[in-house]
Amino acid sequence: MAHTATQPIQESPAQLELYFRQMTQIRAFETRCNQAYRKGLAGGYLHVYIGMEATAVGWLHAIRQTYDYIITAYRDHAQPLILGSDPVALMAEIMGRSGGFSKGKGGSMHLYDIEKGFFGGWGIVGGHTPLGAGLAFGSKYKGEDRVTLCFLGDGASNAGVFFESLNMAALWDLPCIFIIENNEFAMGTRLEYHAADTELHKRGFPFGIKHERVDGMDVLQVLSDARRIVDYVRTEQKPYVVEIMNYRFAGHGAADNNRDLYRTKEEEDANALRDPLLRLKTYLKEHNIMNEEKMEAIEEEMEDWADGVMEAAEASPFPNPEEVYSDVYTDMEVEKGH
Amino acid sequence: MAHTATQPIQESPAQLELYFRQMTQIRAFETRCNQAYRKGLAGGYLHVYIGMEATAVGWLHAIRQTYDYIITAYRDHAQPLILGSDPVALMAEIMGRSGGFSKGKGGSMHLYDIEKGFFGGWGIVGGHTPLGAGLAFGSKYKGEDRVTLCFLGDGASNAGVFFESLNMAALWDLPCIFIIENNEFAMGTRLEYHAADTELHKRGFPFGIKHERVDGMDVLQVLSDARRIVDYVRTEQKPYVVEIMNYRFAGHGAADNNRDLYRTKEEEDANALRDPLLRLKTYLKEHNIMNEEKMEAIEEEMEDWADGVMEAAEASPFPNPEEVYSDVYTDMEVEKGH
Amino acid sequence: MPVQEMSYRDAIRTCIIEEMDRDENVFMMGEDIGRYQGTFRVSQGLFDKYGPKRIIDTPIVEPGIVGIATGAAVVGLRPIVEMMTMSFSILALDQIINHAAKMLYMTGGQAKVPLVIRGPGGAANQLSAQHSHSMEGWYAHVPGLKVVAPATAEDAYGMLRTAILDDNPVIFTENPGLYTVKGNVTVGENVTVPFGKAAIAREGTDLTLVAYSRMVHVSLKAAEELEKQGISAEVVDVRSLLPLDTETIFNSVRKTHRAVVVYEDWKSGGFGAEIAARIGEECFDDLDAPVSRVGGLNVPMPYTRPLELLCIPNEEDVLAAVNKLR
Amino acid sequence: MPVQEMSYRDAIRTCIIEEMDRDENVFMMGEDIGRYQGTFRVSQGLFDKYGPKRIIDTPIVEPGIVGIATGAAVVGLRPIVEMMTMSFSILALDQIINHAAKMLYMTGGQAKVPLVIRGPGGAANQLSAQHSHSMEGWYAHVPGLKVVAPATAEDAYGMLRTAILDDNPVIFTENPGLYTVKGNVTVGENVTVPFGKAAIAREGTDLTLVAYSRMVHVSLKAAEELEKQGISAEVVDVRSLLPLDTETIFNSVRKTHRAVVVYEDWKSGGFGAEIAARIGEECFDDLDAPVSRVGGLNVPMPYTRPLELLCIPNEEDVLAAVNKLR
Ligand SMILES: Cc1ncc(C[n+]2csc(CCOP(=O)(O)OP(=O)(O)O)c2C)c(N)n1
Ligand SMILES: Cc1ncc(C[n+]2csc(CCOP(=O)(O)OP(=O)(O)O)c2C)c(N)n1
Ligand SMILES: [Mg+2]
Ligand SMILES: [Mg+2]
Repeated sequence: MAHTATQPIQESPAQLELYFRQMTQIRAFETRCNQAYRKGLAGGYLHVYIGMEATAVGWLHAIRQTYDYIITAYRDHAQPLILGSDPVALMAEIMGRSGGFSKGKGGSMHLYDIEKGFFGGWGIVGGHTPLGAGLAFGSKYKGEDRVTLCFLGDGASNAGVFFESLNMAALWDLPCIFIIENNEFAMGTRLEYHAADTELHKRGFPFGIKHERVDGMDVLQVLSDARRIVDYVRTEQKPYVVEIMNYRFAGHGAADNNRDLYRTKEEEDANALRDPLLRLKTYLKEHNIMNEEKMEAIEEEMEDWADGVMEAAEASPFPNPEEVYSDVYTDMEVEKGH
Repeated sequence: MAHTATQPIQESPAQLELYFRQMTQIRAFETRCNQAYRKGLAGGYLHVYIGMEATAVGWLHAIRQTYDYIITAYRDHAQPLILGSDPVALMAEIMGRSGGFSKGKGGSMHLYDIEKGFFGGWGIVGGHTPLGAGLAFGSKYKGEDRVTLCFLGDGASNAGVFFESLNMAALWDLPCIFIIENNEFAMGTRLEYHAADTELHKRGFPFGIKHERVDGMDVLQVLSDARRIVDYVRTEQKPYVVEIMNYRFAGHGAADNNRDLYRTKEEEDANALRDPLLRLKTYLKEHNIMNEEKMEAIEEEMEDWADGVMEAAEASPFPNPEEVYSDVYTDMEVEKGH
Repeated sequence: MPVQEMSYRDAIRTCIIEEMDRDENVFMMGEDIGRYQGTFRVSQGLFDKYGPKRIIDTPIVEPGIVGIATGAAVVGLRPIVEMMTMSFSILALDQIINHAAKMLYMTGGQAKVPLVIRGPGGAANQLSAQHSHSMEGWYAHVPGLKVVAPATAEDAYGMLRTAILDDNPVIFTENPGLYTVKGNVTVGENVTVPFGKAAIAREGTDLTLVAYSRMVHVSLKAAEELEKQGISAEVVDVRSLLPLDTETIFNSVRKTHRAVVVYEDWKSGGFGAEIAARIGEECFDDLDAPVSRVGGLNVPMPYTRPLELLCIPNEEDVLAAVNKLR
Repeated sequence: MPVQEMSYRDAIRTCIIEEMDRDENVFMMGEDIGRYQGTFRVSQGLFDKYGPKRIIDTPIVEPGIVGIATGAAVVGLRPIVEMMTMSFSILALDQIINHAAKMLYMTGGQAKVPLVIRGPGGAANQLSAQHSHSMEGWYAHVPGLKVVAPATAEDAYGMLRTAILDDNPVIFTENPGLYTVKGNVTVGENVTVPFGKAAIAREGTDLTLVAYSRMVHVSLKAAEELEKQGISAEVVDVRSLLPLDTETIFNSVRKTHRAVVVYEDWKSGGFGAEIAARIGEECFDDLDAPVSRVGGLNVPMPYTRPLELLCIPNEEDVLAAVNKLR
């Protein structure tokens, strides 16, 4: 399944520490999100990235951050964290507070940090994929050499509009990488019940788009694959379809407490061994880059950090009632009242 | 491009004559349709099948007519003619008369003869493809061994819903043959401007559906391929994607008088040599099955026949005004008036 | 016939089970309805009972699902398509409107489409802008569809049977806030609630509140409050938007001389406008005050609870509208 | 500034050319708009002038096209998407409503979408049920969109510029029957017609006909006929459905005390209902007769010309409605 790295990986200890810190940070943040949900501090649909951290960390370190564009679905907390978006503003958004990136109007599924090139955060499964192609269209039209990363789920990879986007991306040579995060489930529906052929990267084939399946659990492997592909796409200005194999450790969303309906405890335990954090830790230890104590210290630091983020976000007030009417148009009031 | 026939073709002279008669009949009928349009006897959008006759004739002789199901887009005159639908009722429909299959409410784009298993006749490009999968779903659910032929255009093969249909057809093993009629144009847009990879049969690949490109100009080759594929689909109860190469001799629709905007006279002349009727005639002559005189006689017969159809259709009155309100519901009146 | 107390959700499920038992051609398809038992648990237990042939988990492709169901319906099956939420039916509008709804007409009566599309419609709880649509007004605009929005468990039970037995495509919308509402449901194979008949949810003499789906309950609460103020409000539960029982509405207004139409959808251009326009046209001489409307705020649904609550009409909003009438 | 006589179609094309010349970020995409010069020839000559980078022939994938245009708009381009007909925009509703229209709100103001979606809307000539939709009423229901439907070449020219300069998604609908209608268009880079301002297409004192797009012309013809009968009809050309200039409409009704709303869309649930409901609400004391509506028949559009003509409102239908008012 995993593509073999074409070059030996040469990450500096500082870089390796950064990846570890970010993956730990994401996990701590996501754990707090689930807690916030259970406490009633967050509502609606909320989807965490636990188990999938290596995917976003690897890919986002392969691009020119804040220059290149990123778009994803509703499972969208990790990317802006890695980009360095204000974590308090992210958590405040998830809690529906005025200090959030969208003043609390978007919520967990709709995070955006446009200045940093993060375009959300979308709730219609597959619906954001043409937007991703459109971002790439925009940068190409303007003669820039940006690359767009468009993440989508295995479930989303069946959506008609995704295929329409692939065709146009290929037809017009759009520098867009469609990254299908195959975490083996679309909500409670297992891969083989929703996709006739479970090798989802093949969706690139009918359009002559380069496509491959890669591993998403080993951040160093992810990085290596991502760099190679990003280079190709930036240079050739052509699209790419990547299927990256990871696993959703948590339920589909914070409200999904019925994982036993669609998978066994044994399956979960087996996959727990693939944990990207575990894997990176083993690597760091084995290569004497970081010892257990240092790692534990970082983990603790991140726990504290996440607690601080929670607290700061909770301190942000709910938006004023008048906010309900703002941002419908750039230049026009909407009619008020019931 | 053309798939080589797996067996020598052994058609009886009577069968061969039938194919010739039907192809000639279609051409005569379609020529009258274009005339009817120019005379103002037909309106709206009207799309003829001239140049593509071998495709429908070949495929429809490979199935169990009136048992198997057929659905297509708006270029839909040929199939019901081959099935033996009342030609006057077809022409009357095209002329908007009460004697039409839909009492004049459907028109050229929306012909149906449900009793004979012909399900139209649809105007939204690609929109009928899940209906095709649904017909196959229906017969399979009921334990029947019907096969569904779902024709669509090269342009339609980009539509998202087509890919959604393919996935489900494969997921649920629906006995549906998706026949992409690649006539090289979607209205005024040439194949290579609308499809990133012009081998459209590849659309079956990501779903593990058998797929191939076949020739659509030699009716005997079409028959041979169609029989093989229909057999497979009926036996295996699985979908299939066929790309059949033909050419639209006429404009996109009767209103399209600007073929020079998208193709040259030279290209048209070159393709005229591929004319399926010409090809069949040559075959019939070379194999001493029919001589020139007989063929001319049949052609003349069909011209007369078509004139008769035109005349009889024209004699059918327009529907009564009250008809505007019928058939909105099976069991309920609609509110009347402006 | 037995009367059972059950929730709106259970009423729907009970009816589905009875109809699936009665007719083999009835089946259900939708996202996560089978092994996952349905997002809102309407289909709980059905997969175990009927298996994957009749309870079909689909990919997340609303256009394709509706199209396949439509094709299957034309050849004699009677599909019930669950939309995980009606909001997602936006993706399937072409299939619903251009294919399912128009087929009978375009075929001149040759092909009927006995198809039910059902699911939760309207805002739930902080599901944000893309998941909180009220779609029923759009569907009620489309000739060839029937559109119903029952407010009680009894009506949900009886109208779903009517829907499944209907030979035309039916949009059956269930506000997510109603699933736990209980009612005394008369259960039985012949129990149906007809389309095109509004119900008087509460009798009154001074004004008429016209509502459907969850807004019936909001209106009933407002009516209770009004009663305390000495105002007797009649509440008309529209139940069926297409066909629409204007007579019941008009008769009520002719009696009370005042009308407020209450709906959750965006106020401007929602189906309440149609109801209000009709009352204005047909009851002109009977009206002592303008026909007033209470609708959702004209903004995309915000995520944060305080703003979301502002958007969805509540009793206070109805009372405010009533007060303005005087 | 020069005044030129030109058709509605030419007015649109002229404005596109001027805006594409002025701003490199303006470009057009759509089906058959380039090499084929556009099905309705609005884009005639543009491919030769601007080439394939800025006049983009697309596959027949309305959802994908709108999505790509929306993504491009967010990063600073100003796409004009031509829908071959607005009927096909049904397929793109999810992209238009859930993505383009809501983006500003969902991002809390971070991302704007300067996108124009334009094309022929409404019935043409025997295009049958799937190709004859009036979509503008649905769009006018959606917060975040602006929706305009100019009736004259002048307005088409000036409102299209306003649309292209607008930082919000705009639905610009052109009835196919209007393309050959001529007008005297004042041409110039600064010539705009603002949104949210209705026009008095004809002054009158006895009743108000409220219409938009091609129905303005139908109403004007009806008004001429009424004049012969001694009735002075005022015709309000709504022009912009969202924002809606209710003041101009109300002022006219307050003057004439009678209103008929005329629209081509299916009568039930069409945008005319919203206009009628508003007049009923706000002009209650001014009305001498119920607000009446003339809309399209509530049936899928039939192919055959005699039936099709029955469906589309004409002068006679307007006159009949006016006569009923008395
Ligand atoms: C069009 C649409 N249909 C249904 C849903 C409900 N829904 C939300 S997430 C989801 C599963 C998506 O799975 P996948 O694409 O694999 O992403 P993952 O959650 O695994 O990251 C579903 C069915 C939706 N949001 N949009
Ligand atoms: C959704 C949709 N978009 C656009 C159109 C307009 N249109 C009708 S036919 C056509 C070209 C289709 O080409 P193809 O699928 O190759 O079929 P062919 O006409 O060649 O048989 C277009 C663009 C339509 N009918 N439906
Ligand atoms: Mg998944
Ligand atoms: Mg073609």
